[in-house]
Amino acid sequence: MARPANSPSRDPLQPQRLSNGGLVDRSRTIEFTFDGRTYKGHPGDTVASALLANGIVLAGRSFKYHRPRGIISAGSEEPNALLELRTGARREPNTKATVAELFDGLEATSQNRWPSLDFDVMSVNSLLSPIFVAGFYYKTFMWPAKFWEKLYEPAIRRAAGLGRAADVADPDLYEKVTAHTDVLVIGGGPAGLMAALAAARSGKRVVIVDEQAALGGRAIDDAATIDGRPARDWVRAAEEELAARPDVTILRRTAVFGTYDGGTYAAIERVADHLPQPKDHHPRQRLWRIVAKRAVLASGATERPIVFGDNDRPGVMLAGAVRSYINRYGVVPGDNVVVFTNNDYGATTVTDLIRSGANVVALVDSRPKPSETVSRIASATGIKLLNGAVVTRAFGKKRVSGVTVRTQTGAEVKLLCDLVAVSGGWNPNIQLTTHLGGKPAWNDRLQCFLPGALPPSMSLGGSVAGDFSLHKALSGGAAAGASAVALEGAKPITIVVPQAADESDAITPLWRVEDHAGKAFVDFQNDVSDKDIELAEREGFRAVEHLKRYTTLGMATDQGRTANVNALAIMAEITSRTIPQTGITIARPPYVPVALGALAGHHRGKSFKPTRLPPSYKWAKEQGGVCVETGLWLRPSYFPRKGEKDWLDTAKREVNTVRSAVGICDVSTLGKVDVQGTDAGIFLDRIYMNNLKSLPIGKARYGGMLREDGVLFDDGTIARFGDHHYFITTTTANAVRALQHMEYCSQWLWPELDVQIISATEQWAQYAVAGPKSRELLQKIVDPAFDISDAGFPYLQVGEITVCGGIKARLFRLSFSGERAYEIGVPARYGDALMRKLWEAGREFGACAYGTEALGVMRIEKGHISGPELNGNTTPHDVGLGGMVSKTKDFIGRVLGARPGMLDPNRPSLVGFRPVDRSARLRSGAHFIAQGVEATAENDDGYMTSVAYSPSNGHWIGLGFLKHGPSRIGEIVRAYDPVRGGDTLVEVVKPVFVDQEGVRVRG
Amino acid sequence: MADSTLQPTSAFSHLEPTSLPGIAIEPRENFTMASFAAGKGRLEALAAAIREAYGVELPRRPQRVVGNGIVFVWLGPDQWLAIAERTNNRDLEVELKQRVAGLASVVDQSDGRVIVRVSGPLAREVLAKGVPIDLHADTFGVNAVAITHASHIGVIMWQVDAAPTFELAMFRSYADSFAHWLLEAVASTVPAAA
Amino acid sequence: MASEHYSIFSVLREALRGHKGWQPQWRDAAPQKDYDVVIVGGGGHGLATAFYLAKVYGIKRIAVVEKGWIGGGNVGRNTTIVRSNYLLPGNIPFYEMSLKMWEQLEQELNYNAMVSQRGVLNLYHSDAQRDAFARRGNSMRLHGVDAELLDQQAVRKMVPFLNYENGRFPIHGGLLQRRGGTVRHDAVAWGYARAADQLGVDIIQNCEVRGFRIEDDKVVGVETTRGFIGAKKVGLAVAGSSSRVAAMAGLRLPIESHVLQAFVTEAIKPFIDCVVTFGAGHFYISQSDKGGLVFGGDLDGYNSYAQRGNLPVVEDVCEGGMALMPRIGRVRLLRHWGGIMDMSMDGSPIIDRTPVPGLYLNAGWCYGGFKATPASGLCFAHLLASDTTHKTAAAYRLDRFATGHAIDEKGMGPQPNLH
Amino acid sequence: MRIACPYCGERSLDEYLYSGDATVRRPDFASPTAQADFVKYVYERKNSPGQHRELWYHAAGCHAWLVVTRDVSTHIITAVEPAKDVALGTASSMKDTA
Repeated sequence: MARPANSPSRDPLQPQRLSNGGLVDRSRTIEFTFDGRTYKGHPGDTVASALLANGIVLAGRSFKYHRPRGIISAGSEEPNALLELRTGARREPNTKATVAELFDGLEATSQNRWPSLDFDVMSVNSLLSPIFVAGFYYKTFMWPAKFWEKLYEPAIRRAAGLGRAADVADPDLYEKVTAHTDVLVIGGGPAGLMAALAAARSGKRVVIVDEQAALGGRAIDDAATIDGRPARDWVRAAEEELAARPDVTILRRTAVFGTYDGGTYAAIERVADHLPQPKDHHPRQRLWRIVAKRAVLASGATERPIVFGDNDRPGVMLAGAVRSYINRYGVVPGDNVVVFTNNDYGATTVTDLIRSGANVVALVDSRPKPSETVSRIASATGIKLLNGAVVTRAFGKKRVSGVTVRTQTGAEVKLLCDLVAVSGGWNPNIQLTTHLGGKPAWNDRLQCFLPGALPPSMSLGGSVAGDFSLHKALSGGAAAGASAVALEGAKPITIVVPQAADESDAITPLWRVEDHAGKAFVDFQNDVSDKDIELAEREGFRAVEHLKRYTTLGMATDQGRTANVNALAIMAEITSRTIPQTGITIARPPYVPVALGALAGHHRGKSFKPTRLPPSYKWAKEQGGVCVETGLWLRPSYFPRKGEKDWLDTAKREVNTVRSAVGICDVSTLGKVDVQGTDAGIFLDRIYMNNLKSLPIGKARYGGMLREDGVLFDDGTIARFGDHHYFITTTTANAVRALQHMEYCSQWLWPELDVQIISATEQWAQYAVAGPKSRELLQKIVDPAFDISDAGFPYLQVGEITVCGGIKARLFRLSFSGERAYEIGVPARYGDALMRKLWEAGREFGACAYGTEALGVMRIEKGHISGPELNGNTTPHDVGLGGMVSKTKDFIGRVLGARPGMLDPNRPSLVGFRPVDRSARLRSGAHFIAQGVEATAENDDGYMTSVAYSPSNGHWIGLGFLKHGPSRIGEIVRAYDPVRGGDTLVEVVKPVFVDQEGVRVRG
Repeated sequence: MADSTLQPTSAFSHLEPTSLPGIAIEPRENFTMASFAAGKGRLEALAAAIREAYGVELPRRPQRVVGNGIVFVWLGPDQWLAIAERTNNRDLEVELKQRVAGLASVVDQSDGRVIVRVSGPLAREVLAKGVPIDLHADTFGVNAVAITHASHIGVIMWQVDAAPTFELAMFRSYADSFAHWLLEAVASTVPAAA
Repeated sequence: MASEHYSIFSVLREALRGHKGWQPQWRDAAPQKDYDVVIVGGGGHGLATAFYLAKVYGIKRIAVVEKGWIGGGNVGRNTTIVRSNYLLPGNIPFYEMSLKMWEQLEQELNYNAMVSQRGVLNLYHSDAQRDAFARRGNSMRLHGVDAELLDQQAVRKMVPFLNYENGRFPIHGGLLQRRGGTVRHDAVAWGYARAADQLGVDIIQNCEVRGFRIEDDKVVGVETTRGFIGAKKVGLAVAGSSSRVAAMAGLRLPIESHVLQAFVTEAIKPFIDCVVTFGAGHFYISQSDKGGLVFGGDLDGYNSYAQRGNLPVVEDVCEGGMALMPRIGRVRLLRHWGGIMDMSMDGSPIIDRTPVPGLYLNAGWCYGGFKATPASGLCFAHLLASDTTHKTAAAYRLDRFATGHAIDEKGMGPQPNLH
Repeated sequence: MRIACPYCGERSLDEYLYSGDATVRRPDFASPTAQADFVKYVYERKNSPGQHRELWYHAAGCHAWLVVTRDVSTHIITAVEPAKDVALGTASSMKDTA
């Protein structure tokens, strides 16, 4: 069809682009490709507006039936025009063409079609659509059972999904920002701008957020005037005023996607999506956590389609979107247009179309009588008006070529057209009001859901509140802004609401056209038709949640924004109930889909969690130490030397060196807590299972800490430095939890005690110096004033000393290795230097540095428990410390630790193991099975917790929990390890493998 | 320790004092710092002792005060951090133990935490990328203190002046991770930082 | 009651007549005066219990009363994972029985719930974690359950797109249960409902229990919004609301209600063919047959009856996801929601009699309830029918806390939010 | 969710750890019914919808243990008191009811 005469001029290179109008920058032309072909557009375009400018409507294929689909909307509610944007690592599936901004060189590809958008083999699915109805797969593919994984499911999965995720890591950066504000205004349309102005003028902090690149909302989507001038001039002035205020933040390209408790809102800013790639070091997107005392929701409304036959044909478009393309982008999406509406607002599209030179074939208004607005439009434009008429079916395949209209008399007429502008009314964008459980309320006059109970501190402005006219939006926004600041204690200010039209919001509901031919889609993306809803109803899925789940309605990337209310209305119609009786749909966050990268921000790759470095880290790396993750810490695990073939080789050498000479190990990661106060002793007695009252000043003692349920939770040493001054260590793994537990006890359980608990973990760089020559080595470090001879500083002695010429230090005669050993602590800034000093001083003694591997070997050789034994299920009795448990005092875990199940003699308890074949390797995680019985669950006697190759013994050794363990010393059992193919005979031994008498530790 | 053979080393392996348009960053380690917590029932006596020795009132809410070269930072209920330049081997643990003996538990923290100073008109914008609290001048302000976290790392922070200058103290072992985040946040904020 | 048999033939037959002949999948029953057994809770467990009561134990007069619509609770809000890769002897046989029942479920119910045994892979990131997984895997094998310990190379082969090079916590390997997988969660509720309905079970929707009628210290029925319904025995299967409902009978349970969030992304072409759990962060993921990535993480951490979570956990979970799978950075989160978890004090469930005669409890499922559905239904039915504990659920006693026999898989102690 | 620490001010959920019911008190270990008492104390919970008094720990803040009065059905918080004051009976809410 030809374009009508007297049309406004067009751009010869973009056939549907008007020469004037809209916000696009015609001074620059940029090129982009769609499915490999090059097109032109302008800055300010979305991909959708640029495609439309080039006469392209067909943008994708539907999910299930692969039906050709066109651009239907001009916003984030778009169900059809989903593209893959960019290529390679930046490939981005399912991007809405209606949201994506055009940039020079943009590459867009259609999805879910093969080999091409134009010719898609999978469109045969459409022929099978009588079978592929809602829920058909629940009834089939059941036999034979194993075919599901092998045959049916792979076939289904091949057809699944729309776009393809990139194959490699996302190269872009993301960041998160927290913002605090008095008033958050969600939406930068006329209501939002008024609210922001009202709040800002009263001096409050304001953040105003809009999803689009330009503020203005429907004021610039429609050809509106404010105060007698084009609305865009007023928008610009409002924007300038806001931008000039220091306490106003304007966030464009930003969508608030979630309402969370406590006035927290999450928003996503598309920082660089409109650029070929982000600027160096700058993020692609930014997650905003906005903490707002008050929020004004001015999120507008989304137009809904009317359900009629083949209403998914490309070229059937929402009427409001048609106006957006004309007024915001200067694009006429079609030349011969049928406008189909059930409301006055939709009818106004006629005016915009005529003004931009399109031929309006007819205005089809389902209402029997012309409203005042419609009559005015019809007489002003002279178009054909069909009242009481409905479009029953669209025809055409890849583009609509006409419609069948059933007139008021029931006659069917065919109208030729290339665009159908449809308006079924508007659904306020109430999603953010429902995230905290608020239930929407049906409004009969406006035929839509309005927000019900609002989240605390939220108010509404504009069409989200049902104020659809521009006048009402402006005044509603102003009132919402003013009330928000008033509630925040600001002086009420009077704000003059600018003049604008108070258009009619009259509507008569029409959800779907009865007796239509063809398929009538409700949810376009998921191919849910009105027939599917009927089927669901027939099968008993009448509840909204059932309907959604059974048909997948509303589950697609458009979140059902154009579908849900229509579906509900159709279900109501079928079941002869009202819409509110039928149910409501509650939206879950996010309001718009959000890239996972943005929700992760900085915290990915190596930055997933912070890394803690111990004081000797730098030195250890210089020495070639291999470091290993221990919680957040990176700890040296072994220090390989030339000629050593693996970690085991190295660990053996390190152990041998410690046992024969001396070794140095960084143990700074242990939790260290300073406990002071006149009741410190009483306090410690209550949190440890053993008696500490008798601990003399200058001494240390081992202590075990239980949970209240009697399970052994942590262990460490308690050193006493003064009458009211203790210094305790916890395991590395439990440092944080143990401190928390102690604070719980001191603040909540026994606040009457005078005790102060202060973490000192990081104050001290602490090194274990272990081995027969440890004292000699230390002698070279410790200032001569201090006697550290075995007599002067015996086992379990502690003292405050100085080292290296006056550096304050703490010395502890403790041993995890079983050798004569010390732990020496200096202020952490000297940690690196002390390590170097110890190393230098140790040379003459043949000292080595050792890491967590050798540390582990030696503690296993000594039978000391550690993480694998402290697994959260073991009691003091299980680990052989039952004798330490005090019977005389109250302490955490005392009472419940005495429950029968906790003292059951059948509980596996700690013993040692060595392989019968001394060359055999042991592995922890193996289970113990007595000889001569089957390896079954009934015969499972326990499990190996820790193993090591013991250089001192020349074979592997292990610790583990064995039923009746201590009474089975000498027995041979199987260490059964089927997941690693192991089945090793082991002898049960005492859990001490070196120096059973414990003489070496005393020197 | 002038005559010691041990030299202190920095916990930061890649953070140098940096000055860019709108923002300056400076790691600080050469200070003496001690925490002290009031003994039960000794709060007023402790406050009096501090008043007498340093001429300041111990803050009872998240604030800092400066007296006699010492910055007193609120650290939680009945707890404070005292920080001073480490000149002439000043050792606040030793000094405070004398001043508040019997009134408070004093613990040396000079090495437990390092401090990063962030200063300049862009400081708030940069910090907001990791620090979740409201740093607006009307809310936080000079001498305000907060114990919170930045990019998953616990920090104690306070505002020194209206430049604005902030100082953030974190456990020593986190120094490099913190610096890594901070430099990334600076780079994404300051146009010239690339 | 609907009796048609589902098959490709019935679908084809209906296709020819515009699908006009399908019957409701279950009747919307009205309450009768009394029943032999009333199950409170029309979720997966309640419906399964009713089905097995009728099918296996031959109980005739059974009602399931549901305050809203069936399947609207946690059976409709989970990450659809089924597995039996447990550590402790109290748990393994139960979850294994459940997995075996999943393997037969669709044929038994004549309903395709898309049980997909695509494998569940738990990653390990340290030697200690490997050994803990070995202990678990061996425990499973001793119980006759499949388990394989994979090294890094084998994991790479299976899921090549993880962050092997630049991870904060390197991936050393994984514990794989090939028989684990996913099930189309809603279909489970519908399938059980339809099958139970065919056996004569009354499924009574929009019927809220407001109290128990107790005579001579024994439960004789339930007071509901649709009147009194008499019952010889009443079984509670209302996970999420167990404490609230049990309180009507004067009981206080070792349970707290917590919120767990779940997440789904836009549909993308499938590339994740198994369930993967991150061992160094709170993150687990699979990809649905529609193409959405379905994932979850840790509990929000606080007691809650609101079906929603908060932003910090959303971020935490996505951080875990990006740390593990950096290629999903541009994939978009489509929806996240929260379910109420019946968090027991040791992280394991309760299937037992209560101190009130005639009242039986099925509760404390934490976030393991979905995978337990078939076995839970069977064991609860067994208990209701015979008054004896099913041997597979013998450890799930209510008095285990008093006797010191907690079943604490995670070793976190009596802190429900840490399980 | 945001909790107003009485010391630090309002902070986001991620600074806090929830730690259970604040209405139960640790029983006397020497009582003849101690074991049953401790079982109740450690394991049994009222766990009703509506208002709870619960313990929270300001882990990433001042390390104070707090008693938070919160509606678990709406997440709305109506009071936050230092646990120490509640335990000692010196919290403002305790005074009000005394």
